Amino acid sequence: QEATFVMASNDVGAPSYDPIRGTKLNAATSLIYDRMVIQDADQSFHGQLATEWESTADGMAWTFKLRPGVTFHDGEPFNAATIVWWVPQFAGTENAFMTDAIESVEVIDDLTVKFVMKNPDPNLLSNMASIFMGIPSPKAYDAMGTDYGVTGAVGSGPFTLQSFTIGQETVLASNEAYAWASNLSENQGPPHIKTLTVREIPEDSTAFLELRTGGVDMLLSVPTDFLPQLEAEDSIAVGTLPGTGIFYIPINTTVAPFTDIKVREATALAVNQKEILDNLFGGIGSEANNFLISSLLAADVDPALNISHNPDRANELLEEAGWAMGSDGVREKDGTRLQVALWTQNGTEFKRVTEVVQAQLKAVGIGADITVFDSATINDQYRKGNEHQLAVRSYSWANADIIDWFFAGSRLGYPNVSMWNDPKAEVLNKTAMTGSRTWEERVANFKAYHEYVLSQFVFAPIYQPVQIHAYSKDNITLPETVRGTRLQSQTVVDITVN
Amino acid sequence: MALLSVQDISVTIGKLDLLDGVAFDIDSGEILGLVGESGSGKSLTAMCVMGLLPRIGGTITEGSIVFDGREMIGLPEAELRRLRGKRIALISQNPMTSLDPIIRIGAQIDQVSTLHLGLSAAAARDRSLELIAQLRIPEPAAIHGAYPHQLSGGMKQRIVIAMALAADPDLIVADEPTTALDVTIQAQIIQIMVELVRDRGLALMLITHDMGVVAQACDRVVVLYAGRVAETNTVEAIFAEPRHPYTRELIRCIPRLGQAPGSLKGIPGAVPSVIDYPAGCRFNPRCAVADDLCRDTVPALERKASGLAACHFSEG
Amino acid sequence: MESAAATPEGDLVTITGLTREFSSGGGLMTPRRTMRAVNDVSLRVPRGKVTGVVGESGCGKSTLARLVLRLIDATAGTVAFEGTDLANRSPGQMRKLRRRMQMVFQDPYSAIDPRYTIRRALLEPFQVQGVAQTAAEARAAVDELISMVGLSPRMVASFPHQLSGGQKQRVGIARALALRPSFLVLDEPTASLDVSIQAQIIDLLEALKEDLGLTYLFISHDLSLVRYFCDRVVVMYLGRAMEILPDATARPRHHYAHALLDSNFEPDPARRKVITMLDGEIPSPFAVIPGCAFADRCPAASDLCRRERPVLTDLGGGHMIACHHPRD
Amino acid sequence: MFSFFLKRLLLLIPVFLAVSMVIFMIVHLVPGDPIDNLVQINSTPEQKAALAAKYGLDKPLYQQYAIWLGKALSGDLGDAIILRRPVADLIALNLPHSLALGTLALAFSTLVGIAAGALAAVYKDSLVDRTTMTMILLGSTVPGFWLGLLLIMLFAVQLGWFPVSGARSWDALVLPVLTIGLGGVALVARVTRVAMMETARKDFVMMLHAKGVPSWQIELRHVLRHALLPVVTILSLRIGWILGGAVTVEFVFARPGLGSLLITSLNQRDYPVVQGSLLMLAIAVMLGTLLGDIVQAAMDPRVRERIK
Amino acid sequence: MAALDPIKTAIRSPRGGASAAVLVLVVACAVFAPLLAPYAYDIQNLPAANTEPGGTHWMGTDEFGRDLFSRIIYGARTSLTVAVSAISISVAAGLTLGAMAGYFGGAFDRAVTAVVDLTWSFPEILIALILIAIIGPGLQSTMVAISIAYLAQFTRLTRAQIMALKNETYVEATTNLGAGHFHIIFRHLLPNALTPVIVAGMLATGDAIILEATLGFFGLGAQPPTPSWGAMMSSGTAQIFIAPWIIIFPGLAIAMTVIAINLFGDALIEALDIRNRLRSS
Ligand SMILES: Nc1ncnc2c1ncn2[C@@H]1O[C@H](COP(=O)(O)OP(=O)(O)OP(=O)(O)O)[C@@H](O)[C@H]1O
Ligand SMILES: Nc1ncnc2c1ncn2[C@@H]1O[C@H](COP(=O)(O)OP(=O)(O)OP(=O)(O)O)[C@@H](O)[C@H]1O
Ligand SMILES: [Mg+2]
Ligand SMILES: [Mg+2]
Repeated sequence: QEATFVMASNDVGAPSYDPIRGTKLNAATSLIYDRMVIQDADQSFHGQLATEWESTADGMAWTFKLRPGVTFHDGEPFNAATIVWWVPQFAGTENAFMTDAIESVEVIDDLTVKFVMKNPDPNLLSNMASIFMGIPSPKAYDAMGTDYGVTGAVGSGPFTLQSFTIGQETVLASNEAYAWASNLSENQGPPHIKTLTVREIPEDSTAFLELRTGGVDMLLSVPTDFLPQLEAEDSIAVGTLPGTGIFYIPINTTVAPFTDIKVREATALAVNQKEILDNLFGGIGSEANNFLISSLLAADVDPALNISHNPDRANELLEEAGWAMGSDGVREKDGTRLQVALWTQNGTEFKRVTEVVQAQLKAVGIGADITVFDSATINDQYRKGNEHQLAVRSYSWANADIIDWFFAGSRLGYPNVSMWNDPKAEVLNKTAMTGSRTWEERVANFKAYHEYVLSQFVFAPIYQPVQIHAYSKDNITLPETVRGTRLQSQTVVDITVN
Repeated sequence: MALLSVQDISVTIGKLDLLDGVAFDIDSGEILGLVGESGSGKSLTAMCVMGLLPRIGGTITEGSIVFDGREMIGLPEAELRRLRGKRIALISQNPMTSLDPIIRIGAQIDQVSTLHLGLSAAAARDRSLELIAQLRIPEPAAIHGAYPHQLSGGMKQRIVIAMALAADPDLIVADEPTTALDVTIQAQIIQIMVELVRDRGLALMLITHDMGVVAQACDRVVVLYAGRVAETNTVEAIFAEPRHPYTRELIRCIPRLGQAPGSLKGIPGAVPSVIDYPAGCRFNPRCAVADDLCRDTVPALERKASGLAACHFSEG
Repeated sequence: MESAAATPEGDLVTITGLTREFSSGGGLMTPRRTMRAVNDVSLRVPRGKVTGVVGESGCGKSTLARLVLRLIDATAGTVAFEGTDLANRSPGQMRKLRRRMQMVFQDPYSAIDPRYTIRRALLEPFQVQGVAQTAAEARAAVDELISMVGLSPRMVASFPHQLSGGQKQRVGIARALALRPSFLVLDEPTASLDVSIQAQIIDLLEALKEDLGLTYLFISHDLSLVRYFCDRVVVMYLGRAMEILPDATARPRHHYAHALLDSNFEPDPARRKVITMLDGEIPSPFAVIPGCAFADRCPAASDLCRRERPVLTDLGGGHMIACHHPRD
Repeated sequence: MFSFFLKRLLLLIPVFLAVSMVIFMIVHLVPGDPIDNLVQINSTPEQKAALAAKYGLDKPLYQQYAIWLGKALSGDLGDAIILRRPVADLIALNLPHSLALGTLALAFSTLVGIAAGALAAVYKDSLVDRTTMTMILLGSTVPGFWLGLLLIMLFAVQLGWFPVSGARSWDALVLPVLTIGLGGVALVARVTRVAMMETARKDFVMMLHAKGVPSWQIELRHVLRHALLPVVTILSLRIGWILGGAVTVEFVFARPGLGSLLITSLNQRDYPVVQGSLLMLAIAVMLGTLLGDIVQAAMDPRVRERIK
Repeated sequence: MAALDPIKTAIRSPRGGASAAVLVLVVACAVFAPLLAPYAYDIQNLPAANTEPGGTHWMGTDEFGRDLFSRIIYGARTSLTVAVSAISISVAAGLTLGAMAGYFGGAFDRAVTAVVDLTWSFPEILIALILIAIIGPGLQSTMVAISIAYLAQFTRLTRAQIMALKNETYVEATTNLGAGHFHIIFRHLLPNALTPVIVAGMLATGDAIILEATLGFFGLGAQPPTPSWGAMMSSGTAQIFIAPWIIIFPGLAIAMTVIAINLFGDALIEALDIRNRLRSS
């Protein structure tokens, strides 16, 4: 009962399995750690280590009932004391924002905890479902110190960590004591796979060939390009999950010509989302018309504010802004050409989208020069603030607070690549981030914030991908439907080896 | 019958006709000098005799080379190999480069006797040590184990001679064996060689451009000029009454002790190069007595008194 | 010893105690070793005469030539040209002075830049010395030089590789003469040439000497050639002057000089002789020899020779010898 | 002779110092303040200062260098920033893979290259020569990433002889070794061929023929042996290539190795790792040339003489 | 002119002639790309993406429906420009450094030699990747990186040449005429050292084309939509299974050019008889 999976190529090189301090965690993390709650594709929450939860009406306190009988891989019990130890660990780490709103944790009884809030945070559950909220064994965590996650990792999840070779592979063994799967899984006991190797393969072609030759059993994530090949193979099955991210173009609002909102709007309208969807992604996934993935309620904005391809309007706007069409198809104004920098990062999908965008911009008279950076350099470059104009980027995040991350005035340069610092937006941001008491309120506030962001054309939406996984039908069997927002532990425990 | 008889051989390399009708004989116990200016074809002749001409891309187009009654031209390479080193040995021009620099001296001498005499390693070694001693090299055993770079030029040349003698050959071809050496060393080497050849009754073909060496060492002389034999005769005759104007001039060019200042005059003009050999006698442009006949007709190598000369004007 | 103080008026160049050391190694691969290529040589070069230097390969002849022309600097000792020490000349003065002293090299094949035509090579001296010439002057200069050495002016368009060795050596001589020097160092100018060509070149050099009133320092390893061509002969061995013969006919008294002369095969089959072979080899130039450098190979060597270095002493009439036991 | 190598080692010290200085400086040459590259997005100046102090970035450069070098010499290459473990451990993890891949690829290209070069030299200017050399040349014109994929498709996918990727078994080494090895074959073959042809022109080879030694013996025992000398020199200078040059191949075959460690950490701005692995490579390169010298000395008595 | 003779000789040999023809063709493509290419290199036609080679598109189309044949022709321009300019910079710098080190020797020489020896033994790809990390991506930086990566080679070669030439008799002869350093270096040493360095440069151009392709694999080098053979190959890897021609044709173009450069270089080396001098580094 052995199986080998390949993680997504952009998960390659994740340095540790430390959910508290880690900033990059790979897909195997969810197999080692359980979270309080997990989320299904429909954004609904399901208990994992918590069985029940409720918040007060003012949102200033949350009570969680913990699952009894849970033990960590090292035999330590999971209980209220664990949570009391766990939450403060985040302070001072890069992941601190996850628990920022929690003032303190109080023990009600051995299996009940209460979070006392600094301010209402309707997003707390969503945070609790994040992969960074996998709960480690306090004893192991304290004992290993900075080595934690590197030389060892102890959670309560369905698999125990056997070995971790960074950049290469992680070997996991089934946790035979496991009996606390969420209701997203059929198998409530230990996983069927007894030894699971999760490999890291940076080259997608290589990973595909591994699957084809049976060298591995499943690719947890496949670039859309490979879909035609995968579907052509009899022995390979392909599954998709709704996407968790968006491809978009942040527009640097502080650099001419994009200080002019008309030029920004024209740029956004020049992007032909359908063309990209159909031709680059074979129609898989969907057009993006605003900043949030469509499963989020805050994505449901006033249709008039959604941004979609409208070249006529784009041309009109540019004319209005004084940019007249030049002889070589690039517009001009006062002797300046409408030639802008278009940055992108290394990776087939990025480069492809960018090249098509370049052609689409050209169609309305905007010339763009592409520069391809590696993903580390590009962030350094954004930080400089005034060297970039347009860029093709993507994010993966299933929560509306991503708008805050990318557009808050406090994060100019990077991650606020749009360099957008608008007083009205700051007010809306504050309200959305800290001023909501309930989930509904939060949705409404974020929607308002989102709508304002859209109205200012500080970015151009492009595409909303889906998640694709592929596996060898001969070797393994997946459950009928794959539950959850991603292919994670709740599905893996159900996988059987043929 | 001469031990080696070279009969009218002509040699080409690529499109160049480098030798034209070269002929001479060598008997056992005889030292034959082959003289001529640089480029006259001395080394090529040696290559022909060694059967090594194909190695430098040359072919013998005419003539024959009879060694010990056997025609060498057309002999298969394997046969030639059995002759080479065993019955005909070579002493090359430059001792500095004639030895494999990364193999011990001894092994290089031993190689010949194991190969041709079928000696065991130990027997070959003994034989080599003996030869080294015969050549008056001190401490043969140490030299046997030394590498070429540890020896001086003169010693190396003696080692090359030892190598040539290792399989008891009948004919040794020595191509300018001393030009790379200092005068005092040169004298040693020539002397040693002459003694050895006389003692063993070998035939030696001694190639040189030094008329002094010829005068001191050779019995008979072949004078080459521009790929042809100008004259052959006994050494005494060559010096006393040269038949060919070139030989005459050549001897006149050697500075001698007590010669009057201002009396040394060269042969006017330059040695013609292969690509533009003149028609007729190849010496005609530099010859004081040349006439139209010399410019048109190639003089045949004819018997003139005790030797042969290729000149329209030399009287028989 | 010839001392600098005693320099007669007739000496163009006076060399005193000239020494040059070379070090090799001391890099990554080898230990540092020092040798004296020229060791305490004193010598006069009389005006209008040919002074010959002979010796076997590596005895320091070329090094001596370079030192005399200050192409390399001496470790010790002086070279005085027309009475002034060359070492005191500034680089600029030295460059000017080079017009007066030129050299003909041993190897005509590499003495001319293969990329230069003969014309360009012949004009280079003027160019280097900053002599301005019109096109016509340049042509005239080249024509004159080329005819002076007996070559056809048609040849000036050729590249060196199109010429024979003898022709190249003539070009080398023409080039050395371009700046009208008074002193010419000839470093084995015929060593790579055939005898028939060697004789031509020697003939030419003799003629030029007469016509232009040149002074020669003539270097060779061929004692019979040197004795034919030179007025005085210096015999060198391992960087030292062993004997100075005052005229070409003088009989060598030094054992080495004698052996050198004796090793020369006489071109006469009627006078065959058994050579008195020298034993042994030339010692390594790196070896430190306290006594006479020739002692190991000398038939007359005594303990004294090995212990104490004989100094060059005058036997009378300018015949000098560094030997404890000269031949009679 | 031993003292010679000791001396060689000592003489490498200044070179090593110069190189380590360059390597150290790389961090400061890369755009962006190293602290900015270290810190989290929303750090306060105090946090930055604390981090700078932790990594010693607040000290003057020469002090930083001295500290860094001092530690490096005692085997402490510091801790990786992103990868959060001792750089020495990371190198220890990757080096064996690089060594295995490198030595095997080296052995492959040496053996095949020498064989092919010798074949071409012996049959020089014949059809054998032309075909061999052109084929080898063809092999070296294919970029590594593409050659790797081609080999995977042929030997792993079509024939199924070897695993596609990974570093889990010995047979997984075959294709990467071939990929790198084939690239190196051309170099070795060319050097061998030319060196053999040059040696064949030497006087002593003619002398061997004159001694009546059979041709094959001359080619193999004498000519080839000489040709190996330049091959050794070239190869010893290639140690750097062998350990660090396999980047693309490591990516394609999803293998660990010093090259990809270096590039990944360079991309992640994980400077201690960059410095550590470069230093490692530099040391390997120096030891490689030293090793080359030793082999040269073993093969060539003239070299032995010079270094006595 | 005499300088052209070896080139003529090289062209006359069968392999030399064939490879010269290929090179002329490639250079012609680079120079006359706008005339030769049937389509513009950047006109996308997404619905026609990944079309197989055929009548309208001789080499098929790429993932954006751009004509591959036209891109190969324009790609010659980029690839050659990058390789040739990088190597030219490298050769020029190498000549200067090498000549100074070789002629003047001393501490400067030792320093140059140490650095050069060390960089020479590092893989070019690493040097280029590190340099690009330092100076940032883009075509220019790629060129600079490639040129620095190869600098050591030419410096070594020039230095070795100069060291050997320095001892030639004609140099001494010229010094003896009263010539200064400048005259010696520029009139005698460099002109004579040039040939092998230029031939080595030419051979390195082949390697530079491959290096550019490899940098393309890491997403560095020519920026889209500018076609370069290397970039085309690297973006083609993703299509390898459905549209292999996207990677095959540029691969062939690279292989053909590099082989031609090598064969012609070999023919030139033979014609110039400089094998030994090339080895001296
Ligand atoms: N492999 C070759 N290819 C073409 N020409 C050759 C070859 N070998 C020799 N020659 C030419 O043949 C002629 C005779 O050469 P050879 O070597 O026999 O002269 P040599 O008399 O030995 O001269 P030297 O005294 O210089 O050794 C020369 O003109 C030479 O250039
Ligand atoms: N630049 C140099 N560096 C080191 N050693 C040198 C140098 N020039 C000459 N020597 C050494 O000095 C000694 C004398 O050399 P020199 O060239 O003066 O001899 P030579 O008498 O001219 O010999 P040849 O007859 O061979 O030309 C030789 O041992 C030589 O190796
Ligand atoms: Mg010869
Ligand atoms: Mg000399």
